[in-house]
Amino acid sequence: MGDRALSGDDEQTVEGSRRPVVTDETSAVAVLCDGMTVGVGGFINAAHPMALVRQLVRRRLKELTVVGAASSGLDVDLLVACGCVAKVVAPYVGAEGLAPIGPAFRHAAQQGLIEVWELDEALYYAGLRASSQRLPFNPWRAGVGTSYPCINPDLKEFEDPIRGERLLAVPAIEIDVALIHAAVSDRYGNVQHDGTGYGDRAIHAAADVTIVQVEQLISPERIRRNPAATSVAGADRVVRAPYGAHPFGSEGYYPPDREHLGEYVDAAQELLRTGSRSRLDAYLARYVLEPRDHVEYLEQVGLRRLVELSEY
Amino acid sequence: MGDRALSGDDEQTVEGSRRPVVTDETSAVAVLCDGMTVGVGGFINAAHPMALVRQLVRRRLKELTVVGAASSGLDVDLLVACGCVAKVVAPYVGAEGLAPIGPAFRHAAQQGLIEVWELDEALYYAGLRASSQRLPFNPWRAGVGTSYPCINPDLKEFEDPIRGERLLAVPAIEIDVALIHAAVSDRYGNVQHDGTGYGDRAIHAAADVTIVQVEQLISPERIRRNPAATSVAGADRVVRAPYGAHPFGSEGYYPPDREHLGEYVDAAQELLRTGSRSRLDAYLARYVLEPRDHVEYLEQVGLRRLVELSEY
Amino acid sequence: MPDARPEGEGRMSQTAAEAPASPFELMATALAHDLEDGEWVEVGANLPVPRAAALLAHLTHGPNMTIMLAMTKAYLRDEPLIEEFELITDVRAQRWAEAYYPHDRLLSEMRFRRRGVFFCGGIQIDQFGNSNLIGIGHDHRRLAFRGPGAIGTCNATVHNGRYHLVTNEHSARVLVERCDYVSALGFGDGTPGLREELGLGNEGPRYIVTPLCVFDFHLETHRARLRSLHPGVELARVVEHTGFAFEVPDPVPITPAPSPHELSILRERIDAQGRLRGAAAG
Amino acid sequence: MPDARPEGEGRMSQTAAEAPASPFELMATALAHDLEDGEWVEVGANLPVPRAAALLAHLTHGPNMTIMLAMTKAYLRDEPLIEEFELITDVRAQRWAEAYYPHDRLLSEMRFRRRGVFFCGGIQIDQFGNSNLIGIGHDHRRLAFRGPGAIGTCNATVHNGRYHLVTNEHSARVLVERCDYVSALGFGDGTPGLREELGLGNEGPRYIVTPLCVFDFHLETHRARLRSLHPGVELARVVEHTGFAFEVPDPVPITPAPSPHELSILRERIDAQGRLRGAAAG
Repeated sequence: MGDRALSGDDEQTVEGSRRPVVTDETSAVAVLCDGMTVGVGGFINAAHPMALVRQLVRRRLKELTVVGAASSGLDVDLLVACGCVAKVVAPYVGAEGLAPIGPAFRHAAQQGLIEVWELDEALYYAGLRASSQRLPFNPWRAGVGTSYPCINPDLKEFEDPIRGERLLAVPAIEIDVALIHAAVSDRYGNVQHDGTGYGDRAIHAAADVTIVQVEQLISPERIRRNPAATSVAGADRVVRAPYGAHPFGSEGYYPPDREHLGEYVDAAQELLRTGSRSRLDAYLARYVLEPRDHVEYLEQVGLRRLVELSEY
Repeated sequence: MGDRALSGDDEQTVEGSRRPVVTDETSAVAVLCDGMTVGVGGFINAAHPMALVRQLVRRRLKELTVVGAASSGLDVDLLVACGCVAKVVAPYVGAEGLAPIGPAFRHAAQQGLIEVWELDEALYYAGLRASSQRLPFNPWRAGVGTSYPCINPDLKEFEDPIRGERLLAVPAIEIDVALIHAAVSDRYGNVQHDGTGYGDRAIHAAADVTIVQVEQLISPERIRRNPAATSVAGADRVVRAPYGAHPFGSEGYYPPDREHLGEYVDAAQELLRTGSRSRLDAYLARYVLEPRDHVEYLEQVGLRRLVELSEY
Repeated sequence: MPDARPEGEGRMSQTAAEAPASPFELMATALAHDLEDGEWVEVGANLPVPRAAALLAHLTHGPNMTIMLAMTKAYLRDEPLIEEFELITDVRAQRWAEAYYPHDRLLSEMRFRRRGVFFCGGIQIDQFGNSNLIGIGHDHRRLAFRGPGAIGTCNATVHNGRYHLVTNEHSARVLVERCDYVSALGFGDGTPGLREELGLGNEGPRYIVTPLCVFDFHLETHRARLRSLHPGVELARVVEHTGFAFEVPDPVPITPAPSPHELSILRERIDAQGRLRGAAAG
Repeated sequence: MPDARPEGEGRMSQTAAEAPASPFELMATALAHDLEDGEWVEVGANLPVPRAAALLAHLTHGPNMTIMLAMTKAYLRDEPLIEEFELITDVRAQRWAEAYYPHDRLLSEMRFRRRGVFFCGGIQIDQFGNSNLIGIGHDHRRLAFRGPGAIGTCNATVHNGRYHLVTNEHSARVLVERCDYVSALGFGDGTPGLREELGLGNEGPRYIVTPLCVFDFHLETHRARLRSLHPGVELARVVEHTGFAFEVPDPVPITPAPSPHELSILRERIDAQGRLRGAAAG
C-alpha cells in the first residue's frame, strides 16, 4: 500500500463495483475456529441467530468462549449441551418461565465442565464498551462489596484516580466474531432491527467481525428511507435466514415457539436430573446435526408449525 | 413517603392525570441560577436551542459553566460575548467557514476573561459518559503524551489496573441543566430529533434537568408511531419554539441563516480586532435584549427572511 | 401465541371480586403504596408481584410514573385491560411504547435511576438485606445449586433511588442468616456506613416483602426486623419459617389490605388471569 | 441556501479541463492514491483537499469504502455530481445516508477505526509530526493566538489505522521545529518506540502533504524528510518556506500528477465549484 502514491500506475482508475456481503450460513461461519470468542446476540427468548448457531454446532467447533446476550437464552444452553463451549460470559442463561436457568448450562456449571465468567449485566456492558473503545477496562461502581470480585478474579477493585473512590475495573470483553439476528439488511450489510435491538449494537461494536442473519434482504433504497434505524452499519457477512431465530421469536415476524422450546427444555432437564443424554442427543440429532442447512431444519420443524406462529 | 404503606388512607386511589411539561421559554429557564453548569446541544451551525439561550441572556445570568456541544457554535460565543460565562467546556467553538474560531470566545480566552476546560471531543464524551454513569471518571487512551494533561490539569494520567497501561482519567462532566433543540415532542416530554441528533442524547444523559425546545408539538399517538426515534424520553420541560434554532439550522425545517450569522460574526470580530463592543452591543440589543420573547425576536428577524430559508 | 386464558376470565364473577386479598395481592399492594408519582419503575415479565405493584401504583396515584415495559417506556392508564406477558421479550408489550431503550443504553445511563425504584429477589436473602442469585455451595466453581446469576440486580440495587427485597417463598431456606454469596449488596455484615463508604447511590434495601409479612431494617444495626404481619398471619408461623432471629414490635402492625377500589383494579385490569390469586409457598 | 456556483460551471470548458493540476488537486490526488478500497474515511465539509481525496478514491478504486459524510454513512458512486457542502451540518448531505451516527456513538466506537484513515491539520506541524491546534504562545491561559482546539484530531490520530498531516499553507510559520503545544501526538520528541509504549493504535503520521511537496518520516529518527516535490516546484522554495531542516533524497521524486481520468472526475464530479483550483499559500 505504501508505494502506490509514487508508482503512478493506472490500476486505481479501474472502477470496480460494490461487493455484496451476502452469503449462506455455511460460508459465513467458516471464519470461526476452535478456541475463538464468539458473541451471540438476542435476549432470553428472542432474536438469537440460530441458523448460524446451529451451523456452528454442525462444524463441531470446540473450546469456544461464548459471550452471550446480557440475558442469554437457550441458544447458549444449546452450545453448552453440544460440547462446543469452554467458557461462558453472561449475566444470565435461561428462558424465564420456560426454564428459570438453562438446564444444560446449569449441569455443566455445577459439574465444573465449563468456566463461567460471572458478572452483572451492567458489568457486562462495561466490558463490551471497553472493547469497543479499545481500552483495557471500563470502571463501574456496582459490584464493589459483593462476591463478584471473588468469584471472578478478573474483576479488580481499584481506587479511582480522580476522587479516590473504590470501583471495579471490568476488563475488556473482546469478541472475535459476533453473530446477530436482525429483521432486514441490504446486500451491503446495512442492517436494521425491528424492536429495540437489545444489546446487539454493543456486541457488534465489541467485535472484530460481525455476521448478521436476517429475516429479509431488502433494497438499499428501502434502508435509506430511514437511516436512523440502521443498527449495524456494515456487517461483514449477511445471511438470509427466514425464521432464522426459531425456536425463539423475531420481532415483527413471529413469537417464540413455546412448544419447541419445551421439547428442548425437557430433553436438557433429563441431562440435569439424571445425567442421561439420550433425549438431548435425540433432539440434537433431529434438529441440529442431521439437517444439512437452515431450510432442512425448517422442514424438520414443519411448515404448518411455522405458519401458526403469529405475534398477535 | 415512608409511612404511607401503613397509613391505609385512600389518597393514593385518587386517579389524577398526566401532567403536561409544556411551558414557555421564560418559565423554563427560571430553574437556572448564577454559577450553574449548563449544557447546550446542537453542532456548529445547527440545532442550538437559541430561544432558550437568548432567554438565559435576558436573565443576565452570571458565572455559568457552559458545556457546549462537542463542536460548539456561535451560541457559546454569544453567551461569552454577553458576559454570562466563567468557564467553557468544549473541544471547539466556531462556525467552520463562517468563522473558524468564535471571535468573542477567542477574545475572552486570549484575554484570560474565561477559563477554557481544554479537551478533545472523545475526551468530552468520556466526561459526559462518566456523569451519566455516575462515575467519578471515564478512562480514555488518546490524549496521553499530548499537552492536554498540562493545559487541563483536571485530566489525570494514571496506570490502568488491568494491564498497567498509561491512560487519561477524564473527570465526570456533570451538568445541572441541559438545553436542547429538537424537531418534535409530545406534551409529556417524549422528544424526537430529525437527523442524527448529534451529541444531544449524551448531554441529556449527563444532566440533572433537561429542557427541550421544539419546532412542533405533536400528539402522543404520532410519537408512538416510531418509538425508536424518541431521543429524549421524558424531558423535564418542553418549550414550543418554531424557528427556535435561528440563526442556526434545524434539521427538517430550515438551514442556517448565513446572512444573519455574518452580521453577528462581523460584530464579534470588531471586538476581537479593536476591543470595541459597539457593533456587538448593537447586535445584542436588537436581537437579544430588546425582544421580550422568542416571537419578538422572530419579528426582528422578519417573516420574509424566515420564509426564505429553505433546506433544498 | 394463543391466549391461554379461559373465556370470560377477564370478567370477574361477583364471588371472586369479593374474595379477600391473597398473599400475593397483599404483597403487590404493600409495594404499590410505597411507590410515588413521577418515579421510574421497571415492570418485569415473569415477576407477577412487582409487575402488579408497579401497575397498581400507576393506575391509582402514578399518572406521571415512567413505566418500563419490555425495555420500552409505556403509558398504560388508558388501557382498560393490561395484558399479562410471561416473557420480557414479548413484542406485544411494545404496542404502548413511547420510547425504545437499546439495552446497552439502559445499562449505561444511571443518572435517571435516582428516580428509580427496584424490586430485587434472591435464592437467599439474609438478615442484613444481602441477596444471593449466584448459587448455593462453598466452591463457586462447583456449586451445589447454580442460581440464575445476578442478571441486573447487582447494579439496579446500587443506582435506583431505593429498592425492596421481594420473595415469593417465605422459608428458612430463602431467609437465611448469611448468604453463601452476595450478588446484590444490602448492608453487608451490618458495619455502619458501609454503603456510603462504597459510594452506593441509595440507603440500601427498605423492606423485605414476603407472602407472610413485611420486614424493614433497624437504622443502626441494619438487621431485619418485623414491620407488619399480613392479615391473618400468626407471628409464630413467621418465626418458624425464617432462618434468622428478628426484632418484633409490640403491638405488631397489620399490613394494610388493598381497598375495594385497588382490589378491583388488580383483579379486573392488571391480573385478570389471576396469577396473584394462586397459592404462595411458605 | 442559494447555490453560489455560476451557471454552467459544472460543465468544464475544454481549456479548464486541460489545465494542469493545481497544487490542491495534486495534494488530493496524492492522498487519494494512498487510500485503499474497504477503508473508512470521514469527508469533512470545510476541508476541500481531504474531501476531494476521499471522494476521488471512492469514485476510482474504492467502491467498498465507508464514506462518512455529515455524520452519516453514504455511498456516492452513483451520483453524477457530488454537491459541495460548506458546513458539516448541511442536512442536504444526508440524502445519501445509509446509516446515521449519533456523534457520541461515533466517538465511543473505536474498534472500527482500525480500517480508518484520517487527515489531520494544524496551525503548527513540527518535524516530528506533532500537530498543534491549541494555540500559539507560552502561557496557555493567555495565548497570543487561540487556535480552534483539537476538535477530534487528538483522538482520531490515535485510533484510525493510519493518518496523514495536511496543510494548505506551506510556510515556516506552520512547519516548525517544535510545536508550542501538541494536540495530536506524532512522534513526540522522536524517542524510538514512543507510540508503541503509549499503546497508540497506529504507526504515527505517514505523510505531511503540503501545496509544494510530500514529506514522510525517517523510520528511525522519526524526523520529516522530503518524499517528493510536486511537479514544477523547486527544492529551494521548499527549503525556504519550511521551519525545520529535512533530509532530501537524490534524485528527488516528483509527486505523480492525476491522470486525465482522475482530473476529469475531480473537476466534473467532485469539485465542480473549483475550490481546489484556487491559489495555495506558501
